[in-house]
Amino acid sequence: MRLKSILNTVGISAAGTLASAMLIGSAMAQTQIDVILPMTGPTAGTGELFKNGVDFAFSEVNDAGGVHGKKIAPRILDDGGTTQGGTDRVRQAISGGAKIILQGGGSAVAAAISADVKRWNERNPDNPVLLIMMGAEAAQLTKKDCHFYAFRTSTNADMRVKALVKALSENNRLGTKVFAINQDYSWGREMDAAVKENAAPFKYQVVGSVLHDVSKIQDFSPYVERIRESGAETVVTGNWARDLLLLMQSVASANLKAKFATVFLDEKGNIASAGKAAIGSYVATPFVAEAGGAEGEVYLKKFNEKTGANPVSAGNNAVMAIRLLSRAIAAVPEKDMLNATAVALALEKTTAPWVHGEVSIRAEDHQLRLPLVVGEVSTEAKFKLDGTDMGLKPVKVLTAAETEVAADGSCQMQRPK
Amino acid sequence: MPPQEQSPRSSARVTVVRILPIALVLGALIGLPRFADMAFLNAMVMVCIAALYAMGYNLLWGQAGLISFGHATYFAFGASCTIMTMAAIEGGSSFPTPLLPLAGGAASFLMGLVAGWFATIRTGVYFAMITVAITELVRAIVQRWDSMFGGEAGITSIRMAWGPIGFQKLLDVYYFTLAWTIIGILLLWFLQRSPLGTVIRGIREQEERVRFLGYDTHALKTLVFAISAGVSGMAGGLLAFTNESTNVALYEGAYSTTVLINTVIGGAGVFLGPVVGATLTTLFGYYVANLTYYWLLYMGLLFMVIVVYAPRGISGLGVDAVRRLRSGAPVRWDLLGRFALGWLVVTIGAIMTIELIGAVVQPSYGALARSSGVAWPPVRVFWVSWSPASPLTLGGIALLFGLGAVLLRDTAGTASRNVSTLADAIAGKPGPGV
Amino acid sequence: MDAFLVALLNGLVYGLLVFMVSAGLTLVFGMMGVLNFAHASFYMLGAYAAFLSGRYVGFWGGLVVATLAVGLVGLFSERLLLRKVRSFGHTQELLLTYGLFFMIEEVVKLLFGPTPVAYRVPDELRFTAFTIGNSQFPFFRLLMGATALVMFFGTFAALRFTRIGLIVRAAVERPQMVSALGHNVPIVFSGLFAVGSALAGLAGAVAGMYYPTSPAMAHELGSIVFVVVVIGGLGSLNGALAASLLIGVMTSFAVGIESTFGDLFRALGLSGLALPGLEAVQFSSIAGVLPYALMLFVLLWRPAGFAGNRA
Amino acid sequence: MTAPASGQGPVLVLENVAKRFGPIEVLAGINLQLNRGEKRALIGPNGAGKSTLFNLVSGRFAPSSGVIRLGERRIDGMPAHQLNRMGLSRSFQITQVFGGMSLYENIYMAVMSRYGKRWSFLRTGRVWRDIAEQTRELIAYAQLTSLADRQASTLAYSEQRALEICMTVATGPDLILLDEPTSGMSRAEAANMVAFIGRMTQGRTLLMVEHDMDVVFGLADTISVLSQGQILATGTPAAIRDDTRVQDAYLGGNVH
Repeated sequence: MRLKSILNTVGISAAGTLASAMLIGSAMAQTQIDVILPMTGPTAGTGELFKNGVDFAFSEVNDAGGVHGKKIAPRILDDGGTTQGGTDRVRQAISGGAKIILQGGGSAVAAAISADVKRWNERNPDNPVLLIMMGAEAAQLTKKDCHFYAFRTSTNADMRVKALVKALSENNRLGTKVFAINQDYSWGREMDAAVKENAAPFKYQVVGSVLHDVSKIQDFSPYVERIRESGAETVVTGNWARDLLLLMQSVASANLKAKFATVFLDEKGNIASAGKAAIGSYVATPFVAEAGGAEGEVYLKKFNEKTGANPVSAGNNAVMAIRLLSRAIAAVPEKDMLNATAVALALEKTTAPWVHGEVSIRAEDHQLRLPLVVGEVSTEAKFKLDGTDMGLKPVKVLTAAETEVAADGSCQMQRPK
Repeated sequence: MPPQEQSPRSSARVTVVRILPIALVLGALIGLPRFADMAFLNAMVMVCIAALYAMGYNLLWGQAGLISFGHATYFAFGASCTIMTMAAIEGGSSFPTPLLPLAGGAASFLMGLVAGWFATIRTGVYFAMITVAITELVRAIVQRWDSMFGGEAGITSIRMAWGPIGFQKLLDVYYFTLAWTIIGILLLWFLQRSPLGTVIRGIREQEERVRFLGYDTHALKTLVFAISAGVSGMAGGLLAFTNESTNVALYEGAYSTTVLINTVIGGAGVFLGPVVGATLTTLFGYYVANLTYYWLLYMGLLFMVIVVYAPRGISGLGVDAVRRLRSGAPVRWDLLGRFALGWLVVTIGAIMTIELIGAVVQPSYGALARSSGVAWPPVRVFWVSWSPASPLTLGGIALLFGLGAVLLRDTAGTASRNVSTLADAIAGKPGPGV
Repeated sequence: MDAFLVALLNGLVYGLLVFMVSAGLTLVFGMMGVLNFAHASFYMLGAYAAFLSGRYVGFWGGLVVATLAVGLVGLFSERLLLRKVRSFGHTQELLLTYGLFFMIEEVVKLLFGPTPVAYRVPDELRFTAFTIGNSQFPFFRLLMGATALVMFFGTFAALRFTRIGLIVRAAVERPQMVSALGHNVPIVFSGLFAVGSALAGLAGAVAGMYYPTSPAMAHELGSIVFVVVVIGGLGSLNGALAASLLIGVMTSFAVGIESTFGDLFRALGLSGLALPGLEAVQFSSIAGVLPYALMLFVLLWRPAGFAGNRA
Repeated sequence: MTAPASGQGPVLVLENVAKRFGPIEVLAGINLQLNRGEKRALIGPNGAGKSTLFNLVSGRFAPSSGVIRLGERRIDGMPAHQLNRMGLSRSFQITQVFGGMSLYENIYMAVMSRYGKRWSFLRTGRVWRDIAEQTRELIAYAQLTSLADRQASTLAYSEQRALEICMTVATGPDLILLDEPTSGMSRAEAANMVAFIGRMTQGRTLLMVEHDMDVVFGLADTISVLSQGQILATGTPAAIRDDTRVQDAYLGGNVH
């Protein structure tokens, strides 16, 4: 009996060792498109959104026969949501032969990766690498820190705020008193500045602005009292995750009547966690199914079938990025399909279809032009989110031209000769 | 143990026994770039940095008996100051590039003098809490002081050539990092062997006695804290040098946690223990993270197993084993073999369980089930497709755990029995049941 | 005046929440000398347990189930793990709880994913308790505060008026003496650890409906409760209450301060010394780190904490 | 062995020293004087304040009022390391040696401090030869040479106590405080210890707290009796033995 069990164990362990060796071997195999996402760590929730978008978009490309007749199977690398992880993964990707890197997740990691790619390209002009940042919203990435091989397929604070206040003021829902509450780091500060900048054109008064510690505040009630005292009708916030949820909870529980204009409310789990507190809040987002008509419904359904999740928030930016990329690759000759310079030049000219209108890249600073939808959280929405009875009811669809904020000329990129 | 106490012959033998493995490892490290691709070379750079950081950290814990939960501050501050110096070099300063880590080390040393003076007023848990408080306060300031520390986008610079050395290739960076890591470790080694090192160990054992021997222990502990911070800062400086950028995320808790975990896994009680831990966990994180999303869970499990079953860490096990072999007592190979086999079986069972659960709870798994019409679509683990709900799979996992329990019954100790460690098995002590 | 009152009330309720989580920790710390890093993880487990069971047994039932379940988890953690490393000293115990903290978060991520789950205030509890000026004070915030107070008086009474309480108090003061008196200290330890964990579980079940129930929950409250225990003083329930309330009120008021570092430098006549780029930082933006500053101050000025008499 | 520093006047003086813990007055107006070379034992019933007095002198507490002088200098409230550098050394009731080090290293550390080498990173220069020599001489004088390489934690209890006395003497103090040096020892061991302490502290000033009367009468040349926070009597062993007040308060006439 004992001998038998020991033999058994030996067999299993030998198989296990072999299997793990194979596993490692295959992971080291060469791939040419790598996707760096935060699959673990504090921002793993965002990573999941991106992964859904990536999975869906590549299946879309491959189901249609691939690019130049080749199917694309990207490798997903986990950066753990840290800048060090990002830097390590870039080196792993380049070392593994990647020519095109897609990155999803926070601005800090994107900034690190973008700088790494820039330096690599400067030191290895014969072997450049292309980077597409699918979700980083920090302004500098397409301003001072822009470079030729870096593309950004998400919005930034200026665009989000402009879309929010434009849609709300044109529908007479903004009011004249606006309060800005944001996290005290670059993104929050950019939101804060954008709210102040748009005051004159959209005829509102900023009655208060607060920057608070990121992910440290346990109780937002004191801030809610400040909002109440200011008499604000609309509160604009770029907060995400718990800083957003706690803020909305505090406002709802204090029965404050101010409406919320937000950026990240539609990320997974938020509406479910906020519950009734979310009702009446606005969000400017790339996709609201109800606003897309039949096409929106089809996209929603297909996305759901592939990933088991709804296409929300940043997941859609991943789809846009990959649609643009696959078209750009298709536009270059097959021998150049992994030539970063050729693909980058093609990307600058590419447009891709999107549910609410076309998306394209602005050649000047490689910022995405995209339509945005401002939606209101409501129980009357046609498509529900997060397994709740709430969803996004469209207030207004803004075209790419309407959401665009002109480049300020701070991007000075060195173009290849 | 002053050197003159040993007879020349035994000390020569000790030297050979000690020097030989170190020389072999060094040779391997120097020759390594011939066989490594860029990713692996980068991994080894990270290993060096993590090793130096952990060694600096362990000066405080292993030597002075003080556990810091906020060492990231000194690591990060060293990195920040190094990148600022790099930027200055870029701007025309004549600071020699090869000495950059010293800039970080010196800055962190000074900061460590101040922080250490406060922290070492207390010991034990209170010391740990002060280190946490200082870290939080520094983090709060640094995060808001963008003009100085560059905010979360950070500061970037570029390595400037120095004389014939270009520092542009990762290869240069590897040798540079390796050299400084060895210098740092040698420094710590001499410190440990120095009279001061003896006093520091005395403080760990009987602080009051040391005071009554006329030593100002608070001042000494402040110095030790500052040296530890300085070495950590040097490691941070190497990171800044390698990445050519820093940002305020370095000041966050993750970097305090990693170094603690590295030290525990490697073993705080053996001089080079932290190096072992740093090597293992860095490579684990570097490669396994791309294979499974649950690598942090595996890391946590490893940490727990070490804490419970090998309190002196991996290097502690090694040292015990060597001591045991030297003493000439017989090794219980049967026990050891059973033990190893038992752990292997349990590990495989645990990996199977975690990977299967992890795959099944994904929303995309549900979508797959709906689209394929199969209630439990197969999941690939260990390169084999398993049907998660089939009796074969579940029975197999149960069998693994059952087998593991039988094999480890007498060696690992169960809930009701006293702890017995792997070291006991190596040492040939039978478990309570044998 | 209304604003002041509201800020005060908010601060007190938040302080009471912090106290709920710290109560068990301070007892365990006082008696066993272990600063249980995993305590806040038990708080998180409480929220998840209430979320899971609430579907079947309702909100109030969920509170009970969470308390009991987390108490059991605590009991097993003590008996199966903590006890094994006790002979290696407090450092090893601290490391073990540190590992537990790490593990519990990862296991919860494995099972429930990284994003928050839909555990929230039941609709029937969403009503206004009373109104101050323009501000309406919601009932469930009151409920959170009340739970904390019940917890405080209950624990206080149990410690003061029962035989077990006497032993526990004695053990906090002089652990070796109690075992010398023939009491089974290991069983008292296990029991106390289980009760401490159960209190954290209840706190999590109550607070989780207000705070997002996510794997990050433990992390968010974790260090604050250590701060409370250290400031309050070893093993002192009263000290923990005082420290919690102080921290709650202090943070609540700090948020309202609009002055900047620059103002401080100028007020001190040090405007020349003002560090560039730092003077525009508002004090309110660093409200989150005030507790740490307070802890540092207390540790250096009165090392044993508010109510502690043993360093 | 170097001879203790010579000087004039008393080594230790306590003037009107009082110590209160909250409302409780543990010591009330203690006056005490130790002359050079004197060996004084402090005795008294439990709770008389012996430990408190001891801790005041050795710097663990600061007195509530009064003055403590070591030689010419005031030492009340001074931190331990400074006290030691000024020539005061003490042993502990619960043995405090460095268990992880060899006996040699234990004493080496004490001698290092005496030579002022408290911050040394390097071991260069003549002074280190002197330190090693001093250490070996002291170990030889204490007749512990055979144990020099043994790790301290592996020594027998009485050997550890001997080591501690040796360390206490090794910093070259003017005044040695011994806190129950024979506690926990058998009668035979205690007798050996008395001889050992006598040899090690030859020519030095000694203040000790001790319960064992055999030890007290074996080591001390004068005795102070402490009762209820005050010095009841001071004198030679014979005088104390015959003092009826002491017998009433403490000895209960049971002295042989």
